[in-house]
Amino acid sequence: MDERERQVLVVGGGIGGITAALELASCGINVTMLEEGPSIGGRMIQLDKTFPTLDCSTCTLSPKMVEVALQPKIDLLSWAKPVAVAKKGRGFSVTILKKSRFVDMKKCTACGVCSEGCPVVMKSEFNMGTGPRKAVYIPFPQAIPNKASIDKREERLCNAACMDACPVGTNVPGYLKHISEGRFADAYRLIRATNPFPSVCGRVCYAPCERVCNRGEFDEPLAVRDLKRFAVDSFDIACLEAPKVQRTGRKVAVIGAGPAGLACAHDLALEGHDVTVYEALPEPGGMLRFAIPEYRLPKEELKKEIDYIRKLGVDIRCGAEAGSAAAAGEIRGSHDAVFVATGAPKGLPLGVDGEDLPGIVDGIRFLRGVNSGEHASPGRQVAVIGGGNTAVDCARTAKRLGSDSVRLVYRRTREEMPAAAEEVEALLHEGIEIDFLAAPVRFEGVGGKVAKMECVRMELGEPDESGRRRPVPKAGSEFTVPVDCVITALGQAVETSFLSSIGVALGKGGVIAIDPATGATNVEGVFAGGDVVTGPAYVIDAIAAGKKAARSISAYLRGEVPAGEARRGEPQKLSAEMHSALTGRIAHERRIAMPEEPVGERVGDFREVGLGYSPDAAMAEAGRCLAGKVEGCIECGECERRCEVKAIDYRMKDEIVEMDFDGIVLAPGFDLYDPTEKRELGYGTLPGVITGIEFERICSVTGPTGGDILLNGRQPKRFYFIQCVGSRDRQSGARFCSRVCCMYTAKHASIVRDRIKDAEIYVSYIDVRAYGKGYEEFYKTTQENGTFYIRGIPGEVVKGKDCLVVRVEDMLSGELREIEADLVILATGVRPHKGIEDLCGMMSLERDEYGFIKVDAIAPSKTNVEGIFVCGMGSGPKDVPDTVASGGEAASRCMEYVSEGSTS
Amino acid sequence: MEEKMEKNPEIIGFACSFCTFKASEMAGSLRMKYPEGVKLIQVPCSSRVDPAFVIKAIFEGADGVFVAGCHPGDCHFIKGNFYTRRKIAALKELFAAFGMKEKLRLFWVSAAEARRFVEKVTEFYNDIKDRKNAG
Amino acid sequence: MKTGIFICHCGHNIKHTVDVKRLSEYFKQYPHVTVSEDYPFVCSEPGQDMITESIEKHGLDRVIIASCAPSLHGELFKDLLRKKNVNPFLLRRVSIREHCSWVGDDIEANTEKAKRLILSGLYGAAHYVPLEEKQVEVNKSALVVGGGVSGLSAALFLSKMGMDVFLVESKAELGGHVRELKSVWPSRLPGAKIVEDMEKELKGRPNVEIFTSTRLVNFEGFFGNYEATLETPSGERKVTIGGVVVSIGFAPFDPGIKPELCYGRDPRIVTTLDLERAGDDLALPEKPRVAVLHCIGSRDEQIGRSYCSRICCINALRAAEAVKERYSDSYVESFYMDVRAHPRGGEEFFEDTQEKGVLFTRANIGEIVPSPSGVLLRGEDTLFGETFEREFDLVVLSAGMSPPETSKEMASLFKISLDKDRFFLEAHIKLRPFDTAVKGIFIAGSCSGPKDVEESINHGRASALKLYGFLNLGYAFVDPFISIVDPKRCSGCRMCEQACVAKAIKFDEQKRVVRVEEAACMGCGLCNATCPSSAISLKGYVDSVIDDEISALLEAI
Amino acid sequence: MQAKRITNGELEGALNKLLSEDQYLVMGFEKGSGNVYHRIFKEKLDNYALTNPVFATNGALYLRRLFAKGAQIVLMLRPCEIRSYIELAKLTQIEPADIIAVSVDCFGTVSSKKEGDVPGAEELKGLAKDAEKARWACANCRERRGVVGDAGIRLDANGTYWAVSYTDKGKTFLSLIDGEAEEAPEQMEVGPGEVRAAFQVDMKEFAKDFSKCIMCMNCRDMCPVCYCVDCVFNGDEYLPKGDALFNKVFRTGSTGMPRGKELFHLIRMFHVSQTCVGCGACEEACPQGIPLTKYFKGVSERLQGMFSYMSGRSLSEMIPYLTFVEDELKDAED
Repeated sequence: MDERERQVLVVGGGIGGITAALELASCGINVTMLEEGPSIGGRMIQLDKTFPTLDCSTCTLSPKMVEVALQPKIDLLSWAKPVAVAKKGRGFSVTILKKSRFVDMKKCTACGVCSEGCPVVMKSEFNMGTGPRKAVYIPFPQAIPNKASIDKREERLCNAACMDACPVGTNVPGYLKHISEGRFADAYRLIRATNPFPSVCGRVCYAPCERVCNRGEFDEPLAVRDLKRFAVDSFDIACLEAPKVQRTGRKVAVIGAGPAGLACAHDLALEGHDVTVYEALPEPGGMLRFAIPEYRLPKEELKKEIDYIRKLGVDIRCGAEAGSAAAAGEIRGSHDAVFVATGAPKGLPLGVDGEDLPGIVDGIRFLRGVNSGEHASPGRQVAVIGGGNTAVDCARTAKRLGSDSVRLVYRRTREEMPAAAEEVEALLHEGIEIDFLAAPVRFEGVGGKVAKMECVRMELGEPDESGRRRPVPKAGSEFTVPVDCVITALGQAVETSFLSSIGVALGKGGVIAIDPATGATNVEGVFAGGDVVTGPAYVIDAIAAGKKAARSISAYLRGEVPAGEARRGEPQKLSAEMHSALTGRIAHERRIAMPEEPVGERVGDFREVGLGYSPDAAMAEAGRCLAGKVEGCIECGECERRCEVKAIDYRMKDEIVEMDFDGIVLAPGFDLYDPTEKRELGYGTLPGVITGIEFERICSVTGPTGGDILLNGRQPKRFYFIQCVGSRDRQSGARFCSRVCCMYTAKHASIVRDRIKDAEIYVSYIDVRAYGKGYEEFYKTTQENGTFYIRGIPGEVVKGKDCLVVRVEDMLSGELREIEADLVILATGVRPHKGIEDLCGMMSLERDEYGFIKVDAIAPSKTNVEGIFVCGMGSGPKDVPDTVASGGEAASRCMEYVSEGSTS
Repeated sequence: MEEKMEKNPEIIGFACSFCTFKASEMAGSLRMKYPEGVKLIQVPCSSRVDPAFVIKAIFEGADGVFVAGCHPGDCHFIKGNFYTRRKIAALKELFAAFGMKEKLRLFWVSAAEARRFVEKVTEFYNDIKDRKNAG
Repeated sequence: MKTGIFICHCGHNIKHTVDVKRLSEYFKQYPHVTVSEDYPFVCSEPGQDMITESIEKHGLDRVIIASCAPSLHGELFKDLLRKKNVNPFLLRRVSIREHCSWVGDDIEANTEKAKRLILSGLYGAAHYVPLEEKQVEVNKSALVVGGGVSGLSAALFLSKMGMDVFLVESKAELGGHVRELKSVWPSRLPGAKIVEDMEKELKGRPNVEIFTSTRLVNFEGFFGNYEATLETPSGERKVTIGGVVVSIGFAPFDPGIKPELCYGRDPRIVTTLDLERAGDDLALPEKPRVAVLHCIGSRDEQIGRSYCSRICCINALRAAEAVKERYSDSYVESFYMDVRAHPRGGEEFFEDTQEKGVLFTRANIGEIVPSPSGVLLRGEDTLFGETFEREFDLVVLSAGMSPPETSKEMASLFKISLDKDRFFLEAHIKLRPFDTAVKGIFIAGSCSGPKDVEESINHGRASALKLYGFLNLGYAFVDPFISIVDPKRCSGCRMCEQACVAKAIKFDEQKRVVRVEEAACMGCGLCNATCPSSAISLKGYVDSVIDDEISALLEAI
Repeated sequence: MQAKRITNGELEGALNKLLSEDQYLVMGFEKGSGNVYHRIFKEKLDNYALTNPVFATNGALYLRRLFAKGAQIVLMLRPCEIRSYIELAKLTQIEPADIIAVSVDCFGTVSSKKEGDVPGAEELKGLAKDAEKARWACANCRERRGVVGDAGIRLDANGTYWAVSYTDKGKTFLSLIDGEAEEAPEQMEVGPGEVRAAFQVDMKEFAKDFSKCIMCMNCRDMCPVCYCVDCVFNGDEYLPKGDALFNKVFRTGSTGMPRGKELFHLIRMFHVSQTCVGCGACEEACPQGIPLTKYFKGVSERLQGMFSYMSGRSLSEMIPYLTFVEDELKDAED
């Protein structure tokens, strides 16, 4: 024999293929093993126990699988199958499709974090659909290769622009997927993973996601915010346990307990730092607490979120004087790092005459008063100046405090109003008028109190630096409005002068100058974010700034240079092709609106306006999400975000390789008969009627119940096994005997007896074919252990009272019996593996009448093609010992073939 | 020994790798039950059992010791268990001289005889237990 | 010393009745225990990683794995240590599944027992020393015992792989029982053709030596270097081989053992084989009444044969078919318990046979009474619960398989085990069906339990492939568990030398101490137990290991 | 069996004749001042004593590790000493090729520890039967006849000494003595030992008897058949391990002390069970007066009886633990 290395292809990683590959490798042959799925092990690894010794299948097979992985002569390719085979000399040239795993096998540590986070729940093939798995998954703990893979069946239908639009990168498609499938708590946890204020954002977020939602291009964008609120409402945050984290012992001070400060504190606490938050006001929450009115954000909701932050160990000190130069210096001195998030608490003046008259109040001050419990009506005729959210809040609050008339005065048009559209809508709904293109120019008082407001009409001129058209007063258009209260809400300013004591550089308008990528100020260890940096902005921006600073501070405390996170991509619109592809596919569905309190009722008090979705409505609305409509991975990126070793790669592509082999061993395995067509047995229609392999998974410790035999959470007591389902049966097209069902049924019966001592067990049979070594004895023992064997196959299985009723003619006694059972297990027969047709097609292999690969009469691994051998169930039913023997035989024939090839 | 024993008997068994230990493994995989007081020490062949081990086990608190191997003639090491038989028989005689014959047993269990293994050890255990309870 | 203890849950199997958490915590308090962990499946890849990482991180020099029986996963865990450059013999396996969680139900009691078992592993392993795995040369030649189909296929394969093959057959002719079969299932080829083809091919090969009418009378040596003594018609012959395939087949069940069958006393009562042999010589009436009896000598507790012979249902069907084909007007009735038509195409054959008019009656035959007019069968129809009495012109017995007559003799020659039915016992019924407890000796075909022709061929080849896999490199590793002498302690009393079965101990007259021939030592430890001062000890099982294991099991340490 | 009558002085003459040749040595007894001692004579006998009524040590002890070639040694010792020599020869601790072992009829001995005069010749004859005076070992001796070894010196009922040969070497010895070989008389002064009931104690008695043991191991050191160059009890395996003991106390509660003493004696008892000749040298060496012979002799006789073995009876008998019969000891199996 020459020294040329010989190469054999083994197709299929079940026990037959494993045996053949190991034998060949031990004889010095290089083996390439292809496994269509994520792991080798085949059907045998799905079994709980193997007859007749009842040893655990995992225990016996797992070492062999590991041996395959360790054997240097075996190259194992998972997710791979041959797609074309051509004869090449004595050997073969094989084209192999290596399906992409989307996980870098070299990096993956099989830690399982990705699966924990994945929002896509699918049926586990390993558990025969009796249990779930995620779209990114390891099929079972002993899988070889033990690496995750992503079940990505098609490209996502939209660009998930929502995630790119969200300042904190909320996994919108992910939580919508959870909601649409009823996993509300999972949805909440997913939201919470990137956002410490889900209940706030579920109510008052300006929802940039909805603005870019690609569904909006067809009908209406998803109600992302309201769905978030739904998820929050369906979860009791009090149940949330603080995760145990390693304490670092580093101290961080946060100045300001607004959303930015608290978000930063939250994230820092999760990193194990000791965080103290200094807040000047008597309660934490900043603008969330004192500016946003109760009817939009109930204080109780906010409190729950802040309580959780406290639960994480954050020390929030309210009423603390942090905003002075002295305090700033002291805080800086006693902490390892400081985050400044003092917000923009100062209202801006109007700059017109009479502004100081009593009865004219600053909006922020007004709201703070109301939120602090001052519920006196501000006046009968109230004018609110401004067009932002604060102005709208002031107006709606004034209305609720009993003012006869409330009007909003805004110098631009509705188009330009910075307030959220739905807020303006609600405002108008509640009977508040808006004077557009108007601005006060002077206030007059009567009796020392404001009584009149003189306004001027405006028109829009050239755009200003903000891009909006600058309002220009129209000469001679002055008019007077009688008022007894004016609330000004023109914007807010920051108060940062106290920071000069520690040398923090300020920018235009007194805002703190920072490195926009990291939030670092010019002073080492001092970071800033939120309104105090940007000027007045949205809650979610403040939260994002707080989170960014927390990352930077953590890096800083670890002694690293804080690196800015790469900005997420800009929200992408659908391409023209995507759009047209979806047009036919997506049915027009309107957005399901969240119910609200009727206007008449709600304006009387501060009850919350939005009522929240019902679960059905939420599921229906979430179901509209385009991303969630694909099967398998929705590319939400959660795994990518979680994976510490960066093993996830969505951009991986399938590979096609061509390799030469001297011989081929096929071990394609088998499928099981689907008994759905046997209507009389009730499979698929009657709960409690399952197949043997499903039962196998239910019994298995690696199965969905961890090995407890449970049916809807209860332990069944009466078991009825029916043999020869789809075997020895012309009707189902299989005259053959499947050779394994008699014994696996006996095995199931003995497993049941072992686990449920008082179980009643019946087995229906035609002949008990216990032909192998030790089988007859096993069958005998099973009978002796109290399994009743009834000769005769039941005519039907019907639903009885709280149970199933099996109607069977006992051929031994001749009587027709009706036997009650909790679980009916069908011992389904063997069928050729579904891929066998393609395989035979590409290799020109003949098949027998049932579709198994046709083999030589005395050399049972020889096919009609020289050099291609088959083992295991590929050529017909076999039990494990026979499959192992046939694996050895096929290997020996192949060995002989390739040896002859090298001598000639 | 004379020490007070409130606990269940402690039985130490020396089992040869090729027969008795295999049978005990099989007994385990067949989920046969036997008292937890029975604990095995695996030796390659019963002939490895130095009578000193048995004496030591008794003095360290074992209530009973058994030596078990392949059936005579079936020894994986050809003749090992014939020697075992001589030595352990002599040791039993020694035990008998000291009035504690019941503390030592010798039996043969082949790799296939899981049931026999369980029967033998259970019987031994129960016997020791009865004697203890009888005082 | 730095010991790592790894306790496996084995999923449900151990965790269910042993408090593994408590154990892993408990062992943390031991001074030289550096790591003590429990894990769902220690044998899985992450479980293995945990071990290798611990070795790396803590520099472990003892690894104790408390899991399934040591016979499982042996090499796997050793390899882990090897990979981390830790001597694999510093590994200790503790069986807390087969010997603890599976044999007791009480969690407290089991946990205590598991604790003691692990403790004994811990204290025993403390005395372990690194052992060396030595390489020995092996002969790339094989002995095949038995010239039936499995032996023939094994010999052919090995010879084609370039190995020297010695094929020994006790009969004068190769081919075994298959030669006599007229049509072999499922190929329907004459058995003689199958074996003659193989025989012809084999005889044409230069590296094969065939010994017929030859007995194996002695067998000694060790893996890779065995010596077999053959008693050939031309005298005794010794051959040196690396390994053996034992394929001595089966003995047909002799129905004479059951006198009530009247076999041998009445020519109208025959076996299926008799029927084949008789061919056209059967003197049967025009429309013969033929009974075929299944399960003769199988599934029969009364004669201590509880096993199913696997092949006889098909044989019975073939007999029925043969009669039906020859006498189309015959009345053929088959009496069975279960029709086990499991082989390839068997079920279809069963159906076809029924369609051809063969009657199948599920029955217990009570009595066979030959009378001049016919053979009377009395029995009970177990389907209808009725007794019947029918007369037949011919009764065909489908006899099962008995273990080969020489199985006991061969087992003791090769030192391999027999199962309870006196067939050879395989190392693992499912995953190692060809291996025996003795390295280099493989079993194939019906000698390890009834098999049909196709399966026997499968077995022969697969078994031969295994052997080839062991020998093809020309070298192999020897077990390091052999005896070693401490010459300082040795008194030179030569007791060990006298007792040693393998004759592996030699006396040095000069130094007056003994030494061990390593290649010959079998590692039984008899010498160790014989030496009063333990000057000779068995590596891996030295006194201190076992002494401390005893103490630890009794918690007297 | 060939025998020769020995007349007074003839034996000494014969031995002296031997000693006149350079390579010959005789090991026997010497009458010393007030006592009788072992002595190896070269050239000629001096103060030679055929028997020694006082037992201090077993003479075979001195012969251990005697492998010399060339020197021919005649052992003129007690039957128990000759039996020990035979066991040691089996264990290759003595090279027997150049040794002629002659066992001399023994009438029993008194303990060297016992105060008082050495018994005189007449007193001596009944000594073994006098349980008061004789050592326990002698009173219960299995074989006091000079019937072991290559030759024996026997005393017949008439008071005549006979030299009897049992082997070829014995014949050589016999040839030294003048006179014609004849059949030895049937009746001898010393008869076969009595058959006694099998030794039986219980653990209580054992514990009590051995409670005095101080583990000096003198018994082992003076035992003729305890031949190991390095005893297992010299290693640390049976030494106290305080740390382990305390570890155990903390884990499992109060504990008794390890039972090293009993272990030592029982294991040694098994080690010598087939080779012990019951000479009682151990008991002689024991400073605590423990009745060791009762145990060692008792146990070994029981255990030897199982295999119809008797230590030192014949050089050709194999030590039972080193051989087997396939079909035996059916009762041993439970």
